[in-house]
Amino acid sequence: MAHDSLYTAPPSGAVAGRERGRLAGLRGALGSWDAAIVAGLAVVVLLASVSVPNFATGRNAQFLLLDLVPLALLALPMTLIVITGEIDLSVASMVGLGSTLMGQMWLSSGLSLELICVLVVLSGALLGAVNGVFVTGFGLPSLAVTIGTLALYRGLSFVVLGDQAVADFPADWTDAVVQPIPGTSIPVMVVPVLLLALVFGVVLHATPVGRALYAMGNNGEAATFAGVSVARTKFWLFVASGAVCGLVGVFWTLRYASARGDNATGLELTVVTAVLLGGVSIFGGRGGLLGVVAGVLLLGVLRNALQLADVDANALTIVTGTLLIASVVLPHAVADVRARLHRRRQRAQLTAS
Amino acid sequence: MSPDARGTKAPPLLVLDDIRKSFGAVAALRGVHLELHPGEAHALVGENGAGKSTLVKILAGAHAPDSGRMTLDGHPLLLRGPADARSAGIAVIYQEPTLFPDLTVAENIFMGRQPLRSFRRIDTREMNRAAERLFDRLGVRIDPSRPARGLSIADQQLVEIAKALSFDARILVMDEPTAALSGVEVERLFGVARSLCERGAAVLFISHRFDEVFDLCQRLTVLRDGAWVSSDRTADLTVDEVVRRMVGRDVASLYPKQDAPLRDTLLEVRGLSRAGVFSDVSFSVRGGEIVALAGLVGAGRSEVARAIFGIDRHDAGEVRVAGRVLPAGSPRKAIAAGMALVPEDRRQQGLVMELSVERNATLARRRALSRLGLLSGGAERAEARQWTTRLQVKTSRLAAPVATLSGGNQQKVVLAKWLATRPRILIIDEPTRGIDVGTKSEVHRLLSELAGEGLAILMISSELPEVLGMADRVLVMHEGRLVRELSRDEADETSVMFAATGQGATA
Amino acid sequence: MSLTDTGVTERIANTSPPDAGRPRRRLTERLLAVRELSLLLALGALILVTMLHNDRFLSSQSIKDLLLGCAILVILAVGQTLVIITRNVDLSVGSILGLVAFATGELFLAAPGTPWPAALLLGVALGAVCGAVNGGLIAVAKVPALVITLGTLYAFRGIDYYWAAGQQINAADMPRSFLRLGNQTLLGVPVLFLVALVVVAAAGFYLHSYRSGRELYAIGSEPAAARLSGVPVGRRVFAVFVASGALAGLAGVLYAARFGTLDAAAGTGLELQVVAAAVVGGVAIFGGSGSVFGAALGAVLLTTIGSSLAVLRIDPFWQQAVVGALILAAIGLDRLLAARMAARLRGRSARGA
Amino acid sequence: MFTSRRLRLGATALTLTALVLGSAGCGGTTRENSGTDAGGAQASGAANPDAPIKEGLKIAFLPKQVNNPYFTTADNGGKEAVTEVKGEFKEVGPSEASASSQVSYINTLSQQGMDVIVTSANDPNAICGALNQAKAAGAKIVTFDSDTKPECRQIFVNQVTAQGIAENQVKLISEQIGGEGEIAILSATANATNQNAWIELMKQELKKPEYSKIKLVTVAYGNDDDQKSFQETQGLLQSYPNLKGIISPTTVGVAAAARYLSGSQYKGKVKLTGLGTPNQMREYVKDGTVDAFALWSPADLGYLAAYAGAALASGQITGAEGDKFKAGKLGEFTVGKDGVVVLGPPTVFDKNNIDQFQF
Repeated sequence: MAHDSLYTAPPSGAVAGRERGRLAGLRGALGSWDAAIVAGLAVVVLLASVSVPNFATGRNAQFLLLDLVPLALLALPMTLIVITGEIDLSVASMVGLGSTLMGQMWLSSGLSLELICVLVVLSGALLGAVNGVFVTGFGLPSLAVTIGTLALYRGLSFVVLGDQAVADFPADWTDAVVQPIPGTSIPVMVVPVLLLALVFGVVLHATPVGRALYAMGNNGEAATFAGVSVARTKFWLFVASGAVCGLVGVFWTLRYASARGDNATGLELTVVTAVLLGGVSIFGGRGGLLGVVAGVLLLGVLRNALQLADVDANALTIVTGTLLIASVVLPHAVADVRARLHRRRQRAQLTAS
Repeated sequence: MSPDARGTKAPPLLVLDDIRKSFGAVAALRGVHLELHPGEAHALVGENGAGKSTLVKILAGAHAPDSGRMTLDGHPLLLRGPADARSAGIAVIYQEPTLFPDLTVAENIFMGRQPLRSFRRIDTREMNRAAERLFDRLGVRIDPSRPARGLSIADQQLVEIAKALSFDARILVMDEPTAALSGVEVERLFGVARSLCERGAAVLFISHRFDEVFDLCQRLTVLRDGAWVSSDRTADLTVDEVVRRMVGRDVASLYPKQDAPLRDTLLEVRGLSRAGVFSDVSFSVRGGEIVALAGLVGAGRSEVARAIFGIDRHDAGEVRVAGRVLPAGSPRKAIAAGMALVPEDRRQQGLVMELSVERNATLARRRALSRLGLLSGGAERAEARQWTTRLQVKTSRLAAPVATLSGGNQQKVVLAKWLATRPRILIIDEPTRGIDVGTKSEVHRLLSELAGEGLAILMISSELPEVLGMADRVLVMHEGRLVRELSRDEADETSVMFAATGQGATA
Repeated sequence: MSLTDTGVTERIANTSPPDAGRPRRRLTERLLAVRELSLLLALGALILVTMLHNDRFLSSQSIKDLLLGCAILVILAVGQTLVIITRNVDLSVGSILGLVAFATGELFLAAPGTPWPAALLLGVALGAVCGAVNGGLIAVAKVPALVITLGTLYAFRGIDYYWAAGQQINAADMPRSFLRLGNQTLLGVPVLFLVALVVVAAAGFYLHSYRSGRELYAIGSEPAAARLSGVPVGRRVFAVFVASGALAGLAGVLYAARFGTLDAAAGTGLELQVVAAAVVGGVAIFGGSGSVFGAALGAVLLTTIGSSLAVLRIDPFWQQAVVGALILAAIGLDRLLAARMAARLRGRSARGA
Repeated sequence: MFTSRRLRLGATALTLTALVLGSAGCGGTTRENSGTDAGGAQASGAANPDAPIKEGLKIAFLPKQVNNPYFTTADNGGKEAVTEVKGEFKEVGPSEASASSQVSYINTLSQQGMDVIVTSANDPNAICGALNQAKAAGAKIVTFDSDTKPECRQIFVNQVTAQGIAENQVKLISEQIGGEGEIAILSATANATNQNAWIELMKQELKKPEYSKIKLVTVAYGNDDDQKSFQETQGLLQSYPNLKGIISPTTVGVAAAARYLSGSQYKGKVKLTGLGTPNQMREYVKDGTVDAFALWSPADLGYLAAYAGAALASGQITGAEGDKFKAGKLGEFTVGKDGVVVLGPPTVFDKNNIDQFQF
């Protein structure tokens, strides 16, 4: 009958078989990135703790994690955004603006700090919404838009607080954010980070929205035809990114007990590095949150260990750059090599048959 | 003149011998033989995935064969890249147009070969004139200095053809060039091809439309699963014979639409308009009915479908589903209302090629499958398996990227995705474009089954036999307007083409 | 804005190519004119306002300062345009400039006798090498330029820092003849600006009327199609990055000549301004269209904003904000024009864009 | 769906803020107490003036940023001193002058059990927390060039009293412009602690009768960025046609301004003075763009800071007012109010003496 046509082709079974092998291989090459990065993290930690004095101590862990909080928080929404094939380079500037807003409000408006914190987070969301409108509403490339807002927001954050730095935040607050969980050396701030990571992880990997994100990252048009509201989803992603930036702004201000225009300058590069290191494809459509978290940790541990080992700050700069490049070149190289091997094996089979 | 005779006498211009090519572990070509004779049009047919396009890419120099010999005029031919193929006089018209939207039409035609002035500067004026001359030869009017962005698919295809003509090639390869062309345009294209042959060039013509194949070509080579099956003079062949060789067995009659009891109206379109695209389109489709939307490519049929489904906003008019007005511009609401659209362009609109079969199959159902906003992999897999098995999708694993499937199977995945939403209305645009004969008839059988189950089906098709075979009613569009409605017994080649080409507009 | 638009943003975000054939070029012509005209208007308005506030703004002295100020940015913008046209981006230009500038200084320290033309050539060569690193990684490893150059932005800067190790090179260390190059004028026009003009003219002419130049547009417009029509994509992209690097090198040498005092931080954050200049100048961030003239104008505009803010005594912190706002405005304008043209073309042919 | 998603996001944001507050509520105070206790304990310990300088002290220099020539020179001075007291010298620092990265370096240093941390603060407050932790871990804290809040360190080695700078600079410019006319100030970043303090005092100084004819028209900020300072100078000269002189109390600014003037029509007409290093300014002093400018010796500054740190670590001093300690070749110094030690009046450089200095 008609449908037999699909099965008559004699060698198709064999083809399918080899196909299976190849796909497994491919998926290995790509899917294994998470595993690879986690393994890499483990190795680095191990090496550091044996070779670098003062590394494997509770106090150091506390410093390390504390330094990573902003990076980790920012990486979460960035992951989702990059997976949809967009990018948000304005995060660091939004953090800075959030920080100065907080300072200005604390300075001039007699509002309570609790309220101010909430307001900062909300204004962050607003800033993100501006990005979102430009990207989805006017249909502009997010790269260009967020490079624009990168400059705009940073400029505004200087405008807001001009030539002063606000620092007279209540000591119990500023101390609280750097405080470890009683009885441990883990900073209390790690808890909200993990919570948020969980939320983003679930959204990305176990909800319809997550599925939609991957779909639109790979092929926005097809996603649209499948009833995904591409524009609206992306818009809310940018809003989320902004809100998280606001949160980081609050944290940053309290942690360094100082709100100033240049807070978190240049952090966006580190965030992007961490996300890509975490195995998210800059083209969108591929990557996972676990990998990104591991990437963030790897980055932090590496920097901290090298610092403890008295490696020159400039060398650190080079390391960051190299890591970023390696994280994108390696997967390609691996996939390439695998493909070559398959082709050779394939040829062998052909000549044999 | 008798091309056959000449073909047999003259030594072959191009010979491909035992060409093999595999991608990763998939063998696309397994020992293909092909002889192109000067002054002869040679047809290459085979199911999708038979390796035709791979062969074209090899001739174009885009792929290098793993093994095998190519000779041109008896001299061994080595193609290190598309540039080599060109200098060897091989011109290729690809299945889907490959233009530069930002560059002008003329530049698209002469990219890399622009006429030069002193100091090797590009002579734009001369370039445009040359383009004009080419278009005159094709008997079409396209402004050479306009950017390619915004050209209709047909026009794009014509630019491609002009490009191929521009270096008067000794070997012209056409990979389903007619898919997007109207009958008139096809005739002109064939005219050009014949004139090339008369000048001693060889043409390799790839198509699923047998009428065209037998109309144009003197020889015909059949491929199956990447292997060479046969090469004969078309004069000695019949369609059935060719089809048998392609699929390796007999195929039942192609268009089995059974009559189904008509139910009440499900889809109703009133005065739908979109500026510059189509205007004042009104019709309705009842449950159990297959209504075909016919017309030349560019008549605005797909655009109507897009507007109904909410991909594009319409400027005026309304769409009613079972009497209820459908809010404009929201595919999500359309789906919720029980509508499904199987789009024209499978790879771009129908599927997310990088994602797995499973993800694609459940993409439109992801909300329905989630509990408390959470999805369980199990539920998805079950759903996907149910529909892929029901539609007999041939795939190694559900987790395999849909890109690894053959065209026919990809189309089935698209159908699976939409049938999974259990729609009341199915809009299906070019249901069998670029699908092999076997799957074609399967799709048709499925459509009439669905109609039998009471779905309202709106089918857009450029293949007249398909329209006539499947449709209960035929709506004909011409230049963005609905010009004619034909009942099943009224509709035949002449009446439809008559209306489609605009003569019927007055009637 | 309909969903499909955002689904395929980058395809639409382009304006038309600068060169459309003689006979019927109205449409594309106008679109281009609009862009360059609007830039000139903006520039004029800006200068006028500033002048009304302070007539010395157009004194020969300050015009000289202006031209001097924009020369380096213009040169970088030209390089960036070449890159962006091919649907890539080079974020490492700032670091390359810094590295080369410092290297030039070191050269004069090591060999005080070096004639400045030699220094110029060496600088350009070094820049080209850096560019080759970028181009090599991108064209060979098939990795997105954004990521690679983000990495090399770190790496080159790190090398620069590492090398400089806190030392500074002063005007006194460099030969007068060389320093004069930085401030000398020819018929009242600064030499630096003349150099920039030559670069712009050359690049513009090349892009407009040479096959390889047009191929750059082809690559940016539709890489796959470019490959099929025999354009040596890999080679061209590589070449483009080498060119961008070389121009950054040239800029670096001129920077050394102009500023005299050099430390490793020279040109930090410049990449943002450069991209801004190109985008403001109407170079579509997703490739395929734009002209070096536009980019050059963009650079001039940005510089003028810089100095007129200083003259207007506006809080310098506003400057960055303005730059950001300008980027957004520019891409917004592009989007508008593109939409207009799309509508027009839809009118022209039965099938919509 | 999306609304619910938005809700979820909003909710998390709020709960998180709540969490921050919550954690703030509990036990923040105890943290604070412990922090100051540690610091206080050290400070209130009795000083023993005759205590010998301990050997093998681990003394680390943490400048605002490495790659800054000024700090490189200062740190080298420190190195000299440290070798004199037979200690271990180390210089670390961020490649960009940001408080946050300084914090992570302070953490690292206290982690490495340094005896003395000599730092120049990028932000008077931002690094306080970290410094207090380091203090708690037993390190002595000395700041130089840019101070933090007094309670975060034991000693601040001031290159020169702000008063000294102000007097010196105003005197210089007044001499150069002949005691009357408009002047402007080209400063560094707008929130640089020391800069602002100096500028304030200069304004006070200008109120004195002998400067009554001098009018300060504006303060411009070059952000310690060469090109910016260059543009700002250019802006100043255009907006203030009658400008007679510019004070730029920052090494980057003064060099950029000098370069602009020397290449412009204002060369020699508009006077420039400020704080700059001889190496940067030599050319402009020689070509007549600049008559005279001032600076303390960064090397000596570092040298003194190192000695102060050593003295602290050895218990010679506690940072209390009146403590005395010997600083090698520089002689004896006395700790002033708030634990401030002053290096001394700045050196003035002009045609005659500039060639004697190499830094």
